[in-house]
Amino acid sequence: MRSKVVSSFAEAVSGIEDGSSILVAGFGEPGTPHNLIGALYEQGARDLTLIANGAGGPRGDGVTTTGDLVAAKRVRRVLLAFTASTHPSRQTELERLHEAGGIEAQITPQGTLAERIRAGGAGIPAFYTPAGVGTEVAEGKEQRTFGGRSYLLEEAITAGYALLRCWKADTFGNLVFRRAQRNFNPIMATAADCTIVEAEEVVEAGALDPDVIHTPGIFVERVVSIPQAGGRLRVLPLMPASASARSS
Amino acid sequence: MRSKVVSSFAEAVSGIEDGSSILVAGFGEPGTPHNLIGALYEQGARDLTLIANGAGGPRGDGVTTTGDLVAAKRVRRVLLAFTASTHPSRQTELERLHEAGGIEAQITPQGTLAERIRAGGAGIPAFYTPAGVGTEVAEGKEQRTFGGRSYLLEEAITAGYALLRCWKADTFGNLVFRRAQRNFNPIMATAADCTIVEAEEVVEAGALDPDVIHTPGIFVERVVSIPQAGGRLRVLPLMPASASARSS
Amino acid sequence: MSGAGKRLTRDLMAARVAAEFGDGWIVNLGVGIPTRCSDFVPEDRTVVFHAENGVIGYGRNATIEEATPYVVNGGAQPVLLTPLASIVHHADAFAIIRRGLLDAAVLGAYEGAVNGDFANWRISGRKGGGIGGAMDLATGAKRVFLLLEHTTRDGRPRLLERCSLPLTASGVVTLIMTDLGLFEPTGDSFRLREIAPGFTVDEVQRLTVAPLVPAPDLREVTV
Amino acid sequence: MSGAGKRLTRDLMAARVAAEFGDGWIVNLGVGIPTRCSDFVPEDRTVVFHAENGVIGYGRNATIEEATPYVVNGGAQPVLLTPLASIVHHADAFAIIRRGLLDAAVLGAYEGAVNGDFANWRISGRKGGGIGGAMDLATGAKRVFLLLEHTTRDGRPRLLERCSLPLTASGVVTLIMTDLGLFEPTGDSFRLREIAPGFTVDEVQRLTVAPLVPAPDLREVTV
Repeated sequence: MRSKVVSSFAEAVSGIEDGSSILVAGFGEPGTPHNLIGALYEQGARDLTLIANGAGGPRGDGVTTTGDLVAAKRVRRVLLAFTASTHPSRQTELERLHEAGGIEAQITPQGTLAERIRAGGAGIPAFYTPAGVGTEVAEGKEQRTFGGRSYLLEEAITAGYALLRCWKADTFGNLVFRRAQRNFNPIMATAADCTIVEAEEVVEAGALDPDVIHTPGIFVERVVSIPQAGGRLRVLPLMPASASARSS
Repeated sequence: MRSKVVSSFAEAVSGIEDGSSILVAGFGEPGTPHNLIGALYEQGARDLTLIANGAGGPRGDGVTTTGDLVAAKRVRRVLLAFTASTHPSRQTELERLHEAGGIEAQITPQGTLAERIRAGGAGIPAFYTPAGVGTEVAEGKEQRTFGGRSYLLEEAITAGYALLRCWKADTFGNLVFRRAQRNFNPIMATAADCTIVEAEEVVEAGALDPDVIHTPGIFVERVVSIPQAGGRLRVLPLMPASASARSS
Repeated sequence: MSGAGKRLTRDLMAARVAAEFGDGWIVNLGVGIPTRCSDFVPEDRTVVFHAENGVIGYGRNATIEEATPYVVNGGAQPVLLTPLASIVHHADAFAIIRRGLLDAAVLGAYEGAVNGDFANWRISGRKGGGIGGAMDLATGAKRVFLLLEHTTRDGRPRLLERCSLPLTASGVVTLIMTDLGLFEPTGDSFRLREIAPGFTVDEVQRLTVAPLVPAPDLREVTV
Repeated sequence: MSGAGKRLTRDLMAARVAAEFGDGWIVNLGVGIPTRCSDFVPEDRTVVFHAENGVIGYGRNATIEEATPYVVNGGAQPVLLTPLASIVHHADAFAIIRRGLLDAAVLGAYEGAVNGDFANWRISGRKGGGIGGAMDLATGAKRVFLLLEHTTRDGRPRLLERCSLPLTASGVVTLIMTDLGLFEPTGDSFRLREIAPGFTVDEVQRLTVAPLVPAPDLREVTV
């Protein structure tokens, strides 16, 4: 069987064509494949569709985000739970492009987004969910009653590629995530034709306990070791202005 | 917070009323809550609805199965992927009762059963699946086309109780399954109002790594330690008549 | 704008909401002020905090020294885990929400109305927005608490007869905490349960575009 | 019934089907004879066996000494894990099936027909049955192989023009292995690719209720 391990981020994202749809994992910093996003930025593919929780603005610290891809006008369409910053006073490049008509931006409730991706990875073409009933999100969607309650019909999402980040991967592509790293990663792995993973550590097949593997290797096409490929290992999350953080 | 750990199997199944619907986990022997099934048999509740993969016949080795509950006419209705033995020459008590009209037996594809339980535990009232299109299973069900392919509408399953077996539980009800024990256990945990677990070992909350927990404790109401309650710990699966087994 | 009153701090607002949590509750905290609530759980209670990213059983916010790249809350900020913690993926995190397991969701908002409607995902004149998990939480949680400043930066009231912005959900809000007090939407008015020290009911009413009905046992906000 | 021929053993049937698996294939083995296939994977290939209970990457059947209460295949019989193994729950195991990741499903059957229909869940005159995972597998797998004895115990053929029993799925079968040979349903006939040693095409045709077309390169079954 061919090895799934590739030696560079460039090799990991090779072949991603113009016009591709790409699932990008991560929620805040944990589980975000910054090194693969950076390699995709270098690789040059255009006219992309990005499906993710949000598209962060450029960070300005050398870490490339999907916001950088948007700002470079490489993205034709986004499907996100956040198309605007959570701080309304700060406007992102995505918002400016969206308002100017330079990008198609679709917004969806986060749980619906997650379940649509899970459905795509589970061969379920469509399902009903209560989120969004009675709101703008319901416009144009089939509404149906089960047990006296209203639900919206939502369709599955699949994509050509998924970019993931994990804690440990084995050479067969079995993946383990650490803590909040997990988020969208396991479901996105199932919904893409080609799932590409940056791993903080790559071990031999058989080294991971089968009971602790979160994503079976059968869902994974390419694995790259962050340290061996010379990538950025730690990206710290943003600190809050909260009581305990201040008190330290 | 009240402890979830109870000291006997009888206490674990106390309060299960006549007429209850019960999800029973297990696929073959692994993950089957034999001790809880035995306690339910002793407890006396009647007119039950059982939802499970199958209802094994009485084993005759002192281990109580759902087949014993059926044979004792304590079950009004079953929803299973197997209502008959996989060996057509052997007829189970369930089959005899079913043919005599003494029990209502509904059969469903196993993947549809699993997904309906998962949907019940996920607040999804209904979904579409391809399994069973063009067969007797499709009769009376809504059929719909997505992307040129036909699917059936299937509705969620929830139940009053779930009986589970796990490898390790903590006092908060976080559960870890070992290997093939997992099967229906994690999804049934999510779909019941009251989830009851027999555990091969009970440890303090905090002793299990959060990353290896398969079922969060928020889904679990009662935990009983098999060794502390004097239950049967090991039930070996059936051996096949296959090459390697014979060769030993 | 007001007399002797001093608006409540964000920490005080968060602490007052946290005092509502019952022992054993499962609670989701939204982006912004709500995520502070996990720092203020009364010591006699165990609260299981749930985040959209699948982190279940987290506790207080981490200090800079304690922060890791691995454990964050629904606001993507570093927190600590408790001994009850477990992790699920994003779809399962929302399965928990839709299943109805959350005793409460505490959400930030731009507007809340007497009929229990609220709006927290798109501001006026913008094209995009940030729905995040709010619509799922609003329809799934047993109780929806809003935690917001009583007025906008330029002084416009956020507690209204009817929401003017696109709704997040209808008729679901059970409690609203602002920097002026604690309010319950009752259908045609807000019941004022607690008021910020130094403020009068009239002062708060002037900053609220809906009838305010002081509770018989109205008292000052305390934690 | 026949001349010089001796029907193939179950192990030989399983081994011949296993020889069809390509390197890196993901394969599900049904209850009965199919579960024997994991004992006969050619040494130059890695096959990832998937079971309905969520065990992925299992290998050969366990001996009595090796058997544990924890690792079983889709027939609920003890097997060993390979270094590729991982475990998922039942719903995710079927998600993998519906997603189309299986290169092949090998299923037992009561009947198979020239149009690719097959029946394997209810026998004649019975009320209940055993669907198990067969309907999901039949619609999800890229290839559906049947593995069955050519005739019933009382000698009635199982390879037919049309199925008489309730269907498991329509038009999905790509290959049928029996104790008399290897067959491909072609729509209006079975192409006989390989035949059990000692049997003639006429002998097999007499035990088959549909036209049999010998392949130009028809040969004896070998493993």
